[in-house]
Amino acid sequence: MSFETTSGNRGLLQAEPLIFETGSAETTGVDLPAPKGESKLGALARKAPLDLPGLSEPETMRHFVRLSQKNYAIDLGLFPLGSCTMKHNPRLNERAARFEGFADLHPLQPASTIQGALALMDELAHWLCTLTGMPAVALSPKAGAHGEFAGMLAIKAALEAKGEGHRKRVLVPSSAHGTNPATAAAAGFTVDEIPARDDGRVHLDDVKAKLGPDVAAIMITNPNTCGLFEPEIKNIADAIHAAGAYFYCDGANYNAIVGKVRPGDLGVDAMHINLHKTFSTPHGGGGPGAGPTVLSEALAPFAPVPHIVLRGDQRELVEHAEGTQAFGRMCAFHGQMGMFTRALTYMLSHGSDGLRQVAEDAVLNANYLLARLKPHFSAPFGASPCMHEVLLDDSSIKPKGVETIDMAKALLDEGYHPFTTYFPLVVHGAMLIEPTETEPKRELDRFADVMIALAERVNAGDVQFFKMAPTLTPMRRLDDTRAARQPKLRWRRGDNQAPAQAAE
Amino acid sequence: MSFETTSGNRGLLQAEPLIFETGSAETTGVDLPAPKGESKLGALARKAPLDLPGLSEPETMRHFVRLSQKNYAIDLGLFPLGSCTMKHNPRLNERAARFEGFADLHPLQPASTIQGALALMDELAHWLCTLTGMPAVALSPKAGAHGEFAGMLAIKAALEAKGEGHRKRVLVPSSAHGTNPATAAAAGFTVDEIPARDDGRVHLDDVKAKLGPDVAAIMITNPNTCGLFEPEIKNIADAIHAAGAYFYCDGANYNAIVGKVRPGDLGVDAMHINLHKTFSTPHGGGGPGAGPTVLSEALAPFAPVPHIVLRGDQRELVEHAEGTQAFGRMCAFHGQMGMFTRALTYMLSHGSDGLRQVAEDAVLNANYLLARLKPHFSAPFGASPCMHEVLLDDSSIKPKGVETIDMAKALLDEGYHPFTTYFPLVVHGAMLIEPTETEPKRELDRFADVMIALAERVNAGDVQFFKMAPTLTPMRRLDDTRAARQPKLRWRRGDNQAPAQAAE
Amino acid sequence: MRYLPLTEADRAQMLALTGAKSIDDLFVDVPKGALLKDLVDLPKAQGEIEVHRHLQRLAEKNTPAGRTAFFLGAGAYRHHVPASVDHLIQRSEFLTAYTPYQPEIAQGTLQALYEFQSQVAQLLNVEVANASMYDGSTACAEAAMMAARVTKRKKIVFSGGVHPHYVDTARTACEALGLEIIALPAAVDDEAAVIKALGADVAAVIVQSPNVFGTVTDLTQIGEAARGAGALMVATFTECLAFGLIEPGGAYGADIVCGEGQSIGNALNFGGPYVGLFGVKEKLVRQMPGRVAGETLDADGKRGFVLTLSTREQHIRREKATSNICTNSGLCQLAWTIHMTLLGQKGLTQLAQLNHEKAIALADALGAVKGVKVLTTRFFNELAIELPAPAQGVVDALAEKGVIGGVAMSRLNPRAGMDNVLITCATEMNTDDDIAAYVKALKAVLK
Amino acid sequence: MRYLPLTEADRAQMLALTGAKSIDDLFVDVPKGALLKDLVDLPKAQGEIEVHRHLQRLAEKNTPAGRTAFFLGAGAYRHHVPASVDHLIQRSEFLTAYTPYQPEIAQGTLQALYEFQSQVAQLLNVEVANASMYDGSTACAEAAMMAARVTKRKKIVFSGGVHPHYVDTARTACEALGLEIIALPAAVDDEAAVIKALGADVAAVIVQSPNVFGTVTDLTQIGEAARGAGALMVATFTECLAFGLIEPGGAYGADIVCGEGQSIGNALNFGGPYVGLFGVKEKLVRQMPGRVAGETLDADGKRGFVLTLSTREQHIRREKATSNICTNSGLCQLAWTIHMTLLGQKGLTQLAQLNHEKAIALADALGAVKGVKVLTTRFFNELAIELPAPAQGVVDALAEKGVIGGVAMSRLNPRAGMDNVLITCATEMNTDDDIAAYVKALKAVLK
Ligand SMILES: Cc1ncc(COP(=O)(O)O)c(C=O)c1O
Ligand SMILES: Cc1ncc(COP(=O)(O)O)c(C=O)c1O
Repeated sequence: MSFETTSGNRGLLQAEPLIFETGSAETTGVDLPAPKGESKLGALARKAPLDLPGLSEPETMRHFVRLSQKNYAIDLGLFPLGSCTMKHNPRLNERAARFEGFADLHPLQPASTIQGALALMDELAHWLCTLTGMPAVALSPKAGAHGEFAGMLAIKAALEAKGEGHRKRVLVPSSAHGTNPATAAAAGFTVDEIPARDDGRVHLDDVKAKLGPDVAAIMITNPNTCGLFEPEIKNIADAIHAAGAYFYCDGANYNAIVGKVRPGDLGVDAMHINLHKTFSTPHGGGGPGAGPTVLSEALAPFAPVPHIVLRGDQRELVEHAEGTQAFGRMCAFHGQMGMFTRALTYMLSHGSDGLRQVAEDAVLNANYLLARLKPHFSAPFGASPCMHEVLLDDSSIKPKGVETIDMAKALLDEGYHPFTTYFPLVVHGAMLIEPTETEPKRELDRFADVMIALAERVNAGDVQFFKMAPTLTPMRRLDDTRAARQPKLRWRRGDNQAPAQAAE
Repeated sequence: MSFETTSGNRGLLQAEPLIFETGSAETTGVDLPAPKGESKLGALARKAPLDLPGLSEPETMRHFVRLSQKNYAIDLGLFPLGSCTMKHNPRLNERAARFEGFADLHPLQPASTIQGALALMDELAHWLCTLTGMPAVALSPKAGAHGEFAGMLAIKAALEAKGEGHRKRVLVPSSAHGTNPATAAAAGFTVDEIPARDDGRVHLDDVKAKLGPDVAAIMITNPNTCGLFEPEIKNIADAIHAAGAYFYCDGANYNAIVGKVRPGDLGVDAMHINLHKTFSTPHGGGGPGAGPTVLSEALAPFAPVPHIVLRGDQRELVEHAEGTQAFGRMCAFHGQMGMFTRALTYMLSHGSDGLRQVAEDAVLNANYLLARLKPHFSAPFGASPCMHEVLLDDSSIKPKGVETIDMAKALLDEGYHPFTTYFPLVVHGAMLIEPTETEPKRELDRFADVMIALAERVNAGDVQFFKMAPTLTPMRRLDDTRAARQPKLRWRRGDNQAPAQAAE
Repeated sequence: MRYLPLTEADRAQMLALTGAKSIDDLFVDVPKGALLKDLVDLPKAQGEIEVHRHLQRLAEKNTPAGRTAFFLGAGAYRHHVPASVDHLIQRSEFLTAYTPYQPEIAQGTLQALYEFQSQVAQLLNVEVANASMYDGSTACAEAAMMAARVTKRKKIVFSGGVHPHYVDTARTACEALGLEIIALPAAVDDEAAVIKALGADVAAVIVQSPNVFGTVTDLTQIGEAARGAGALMVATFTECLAFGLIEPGGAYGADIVCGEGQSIGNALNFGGPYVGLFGVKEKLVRQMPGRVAGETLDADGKRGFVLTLSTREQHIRREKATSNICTNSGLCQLAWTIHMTLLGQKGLTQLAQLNHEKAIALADALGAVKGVKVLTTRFFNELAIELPAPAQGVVDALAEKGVIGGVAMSRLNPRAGMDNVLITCATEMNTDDDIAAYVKALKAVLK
Repeated sequence: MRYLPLTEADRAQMLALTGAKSIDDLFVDVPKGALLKDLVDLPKAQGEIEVHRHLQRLAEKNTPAGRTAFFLGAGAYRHHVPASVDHLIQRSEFLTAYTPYQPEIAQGTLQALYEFQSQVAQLLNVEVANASMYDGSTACAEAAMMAARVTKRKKIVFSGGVHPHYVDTARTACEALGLEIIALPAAVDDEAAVIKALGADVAAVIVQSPNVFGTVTDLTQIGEAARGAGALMVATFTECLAFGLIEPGGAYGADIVCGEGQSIGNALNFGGPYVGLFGVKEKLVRQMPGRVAGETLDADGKRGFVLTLSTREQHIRREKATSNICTNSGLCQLAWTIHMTLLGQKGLTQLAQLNHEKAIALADALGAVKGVKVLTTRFFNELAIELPAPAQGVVDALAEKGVIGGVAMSRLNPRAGMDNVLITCATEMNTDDDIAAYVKALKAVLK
């Protein structure tokens, strides 16, 4: 029985307008002492209208609680978004990050008052270096892409120090995440793409064919975005080094090998680690991340400031590049301290044994899913084991009229966040499934059952079902084209405030 | 389009089995140091099977997050449950209660280490006494009903101290909450009911008619459970006192008059205050509450232990009744300290001005709803203003075939928790609506619109709509009779574990 | 005021609709003179910053347990509560919900209650458990009253090992009903005395294991004696964690098993709120106090949960109810369930074992201090020791040295004649350093 | 391990299905010798109790700002964050969600983003704002690079009032692209110098108001000069609260207005994570870095929100993207939006005014100390003072006395030639007692 409610709510699901439609400039949810009215600003005082809506505290709580319930989250279920490592976020991490001694600490306090913070950063650095087998780490990058940037700038600085500043070409496999080429470009390099091969791997031959005196570096993701460990990785590294270039490793998928393989043993020169992936800091609907970047002996001297140095038993910060070989500075302060606290909490909890188990369970979970799904879907690289994620393509569904996006939308009705769609670009209609190690077998089985049932529905020819999906979610397929064609990126007083209810 | 999903989920709404159906005795979500295996217990060691399921931390998080989303809450919307004062619960309260200095404090620590806690209790007592105009307060009662018990025991002790222990009869209006007669009985009194009058008030004449030398006390709720202030309250108090009895006031509805009227000025001898109602401590799906009970000069000496006394500038606890006139002890320790912290935080935030505004806004909100609903429903006492809640009866809907419960269930589909149903007992099919002061006008209007639309649907004769409701909630009408007839109050290994999916 | 959404304009508009001229017109029934014209004499509204500061200042006048070497139990225990527990109970949907009267939109609370009842029943080895009581002491008082109802007898015998505050709480409640409390003399172990106190007029014998001195007792004989006398055996407890390791009252055939659940999921909180656990034999369920959730089906035939057997309760039965309890311990019960779910049998057993081992270490260390005698032989994580001086003075002197060594029996029961007895306790929170600090301080104090 | 749900039995069963004999068979592609046989040399797993203790011990080796008289800003500000903000951002549905790629089940995040963009646009008086950058310094660097893209010029002029770390951050990024950074000499006020530095090869002039010395500048003239020279004016800031009281860059016609949002909703956190605000003129929107949410309709014609204009972004455009940014500042942005919703215009204006008044009081108090000269005349909540001695030494000496008095300009920029200059700041968190403590300590230090 379906009907329109008067309230707009539907059972527990609450309709919720914009704060601009409910708040007012006269309402506030904070109480402050009355100001005296003094001012030294004169003509500098604000004249532009603020027109910012306020809500009382109860209204604010409700607004955001209601909004939150329209979100999916790891805490609700499997979030198998490949390449994103959506794992459990322990609440102990959140607690530790909020200790007064960390949260209420200013980055420019005198050194004598921040010894615990600097010690924590050093301890985190020690864990990261030991795990990766690398001698140094730049902690300050603020996300994975920022870490890539730090790594590529270190490579640039190293080349310039060697008088090889003319090396401008960076090799990037076509399976790379978009941040890799974008970063190379931002660092002033040109991007030379290594085309994909049928087996989803980067081949030494292809790399060698691209090498030359203008090559600065290669950026390889390992395990790669097809969920595969690059078997030739070491030989590639050797070839790159022999050609006078550096090896940047995208460590977004480090979760698959933490405690099992040290990138340092593979010849990596620089690798960022997404603390929000491998080390469980929250993704928060899009950040904040943290991208500490480990560096080889060759690159270590060029690490950006700040550096932490030990003088006697006190730690101090070196904050200026002058007098060092540092290539510069990544951001105003010392990086994502709040994420360092969380990541270290996570590492200490797991320990060397637990972290190794993380990798093993992540890989086992993925291979289990692969084994269950392989008979029902096309798994282009499924002949051999995968690492932490399962890559399917659309070749078993597309001929029946069902696209990757349709599968994804059907999963929404089943209560799942879908896999990553259409990435990597090297297979057609990619469905990239990363379960992570924090899923119990029971949840994997249920997910596999759902996927298989959907595959059967595809085979049964029920295309309409997929095209209609989702029907059980708070909203149904949103119109991306409309959003991009006539961008409406903000509320504005006077715009038609009652939102259009009819399709255009 | 409706269909059964494979997962059992429906979009964001996650199906969730019992922990006994998913957990196992071998799984745990805590890590502890390995024990050595020492024991001094011998034959006392547990032999009974524990068979308690454990879940890993990620599974535990998910289980309870999923469950939580099946609940309605103040933070989601209006919760107009009459007599329950479901108001906004500030998160500042929660923060304060968790300060290490409060949360990590043992009730039996030496006095020198708990001076702040005792000072807080004294400060709370000062606020409660000043607000109510009463000289003393017993803080230890653990909820409203427990406060009633404390009050009635104080009355009993006072009577016995006067040699009037024979007074056993307690007058209770029929509109009283069930805890009133239950408490009187638990305190060893007999209950004599004052029948209801058409105007929803207790009449002096009716009280006088019941008075006699065996009357110990009267228990009156003021404002009463019909949402009305008892106009004759003072005269009744005088009559009660003249008859040698005491006046217990049920303060559950104190929110309506806080800062506006002092119960002490009305002749009250004892009154509990539900901190979880008036003073915003969370209801938590059924507690914990806290029921500090203010006492008049006459009853103050009999307050239960512990008492706090000031010796020099140090506070100390008197924990034994011996050597005092205390009637005894309500519970093992000092009451609901965690709730004291929250309530004091709330009081300090509002201050004397804000608390008065609380009462005014609570009453205004209720009267506004009354004004909007009166034309569409039967409001038996709606001729004059109400206090903090609006009482409707079913006389406008029942003749059309719609019951109070049907209205309630229809509200569920509209995204509201319903009013209190069938209480108080003095009107037929009561719908008791308490909006509280933390609702904005906008939410009241939307609720009124919904109620009016439902009234129109009743008038349109759409009975079937109401009998089918709810249809948009996680579950639909549950079978209370079945639950009570064949009580299944726990999971048991071996019971049919796949729950019956078909109606019986 | 940040919590009050009405604007002045709203108020004016709304008042107009009600027809009242001023807000005080709505308070028309208040007797003349009783409507306050002025504000009460209390501070005015303050912002978060000021209130936060005020509360923080009070908090800092206390010495938190964790800032000391801490060995105090006696009814409240310092255990570790995982961060996820406190996070979950603060979710709006749990924190700001009411008692689940509308099961269609309260399955979260209801299923958690059902799981709690099931866990409690497993732990205590009872047939049925309710949805929680205020705390252990009031649960025990309710058990006494229930026993009198069930047996229609009026005498309640308390073992001398029951926590004195529990006895006091029950005495206060029972005597109001005209019941007689026989509190046996305080004793580390009084099995024989308990059995002797039984008789044809006894409604219940209330025993505690581990008792306030930490003594664990095999309740087989008391249980048999009680059954023989037609009395109920009520087994109470203050440390529910013990049942990870020791046999619970239910396994000895206790009719009612009840006590304090704080150890699981709940911080010390200076004594409250806590959570009372209450289990009974199935045949007694209709005499049981408190709410209870039960399984049923919904209109579509799906399994769901509702509050049930409410014909026992005050809102239906009024003066004939089994108890006057209404609001109980929702959030604390939820915390208990979540923590117990994290623990499971494996974690619970391990945690209990750790506690036991810490207590053994404590007993050994204190027992080796000159002049100290360990009185409790069969203990779980708590024990009584005899000092060569009044315990209260020793406790105070230890506190000066940053050690909270326990509680003097004389504080719990001044008439026990046990002035030199100290009750002390160890948990998983105690380190070897803590124990060493205790021993060192004790030696210094006793010197 | 408490975070790993697989049991040994699960593992065996699952491995069997994969056909692998051992877990290492699944790591078959790892080069021989690179698969570690032993555990890395790090401590083994620990329980919550131990980890909690370890982190707490580290935390307690710091001196939290709130335990001092605290007057430090310079890019990070100590403001009060209401308890409800931190509660809300910890809700599972916000905390543990990913970037909202599936709008049907991410409307919570998306609507909050849209509200954020709208609030930022109002506050900065810009036409469009994005969904956040990492922080103010990286936002400013992105603005410099964007200006170069838009103007196809290569020179970026930085006012001497821009935070030195912002200049350094932008320099690092820009020089990699072959852009030239002209950093004007540090100056409390350098309007004239900025105008003079403009020329036909200048892509952008980057000014900060309030600047690092606290100086608030009327940007009209610089804006006109920039327009005249065909350069963009980028107005950056470190204290977004200022715009509750002062005119924002957008009102002066700045093409890009960007800076740090930490002051609203976010704790100090030792420097991160923070939230970069980034607003531009509408015509520049397709050159803007970062994500952006936009309004649209769903299949049923209901209003909803999606991420849009993604053809600017790296996942679509790869090396031609407007920026390499991917993950940005979700939770910090959410905290900002929630806090700003609580404030509204009324609260924001009041909070800004309070800050200004505290700074006036601070300036007056410090200015009255012998030997101290207040350098900043037009300030919001931060100002520079000149001391009769090197500021770094004074800061360190003050810290010994429990006063964090600010930051020495020489720490931010050792080459500024301003060794005696101290940058100091007051907020609503400072009490009169704090200011008195500062004055007292400063007098003692300078004596
Ligand atoms: C393979 C890969 N590389 C790089 C990144 C960029 O990391 P971040 O989003 O933290 O900037 C991602 C993240 O999505 C990724 O999946
Ligand atoms: C009028 C009235 N009296 C007493 C009580 C009992 O209070 P408590 O539930 O805190 O025991 C209630 C609570 O529901 C009530 O509404």
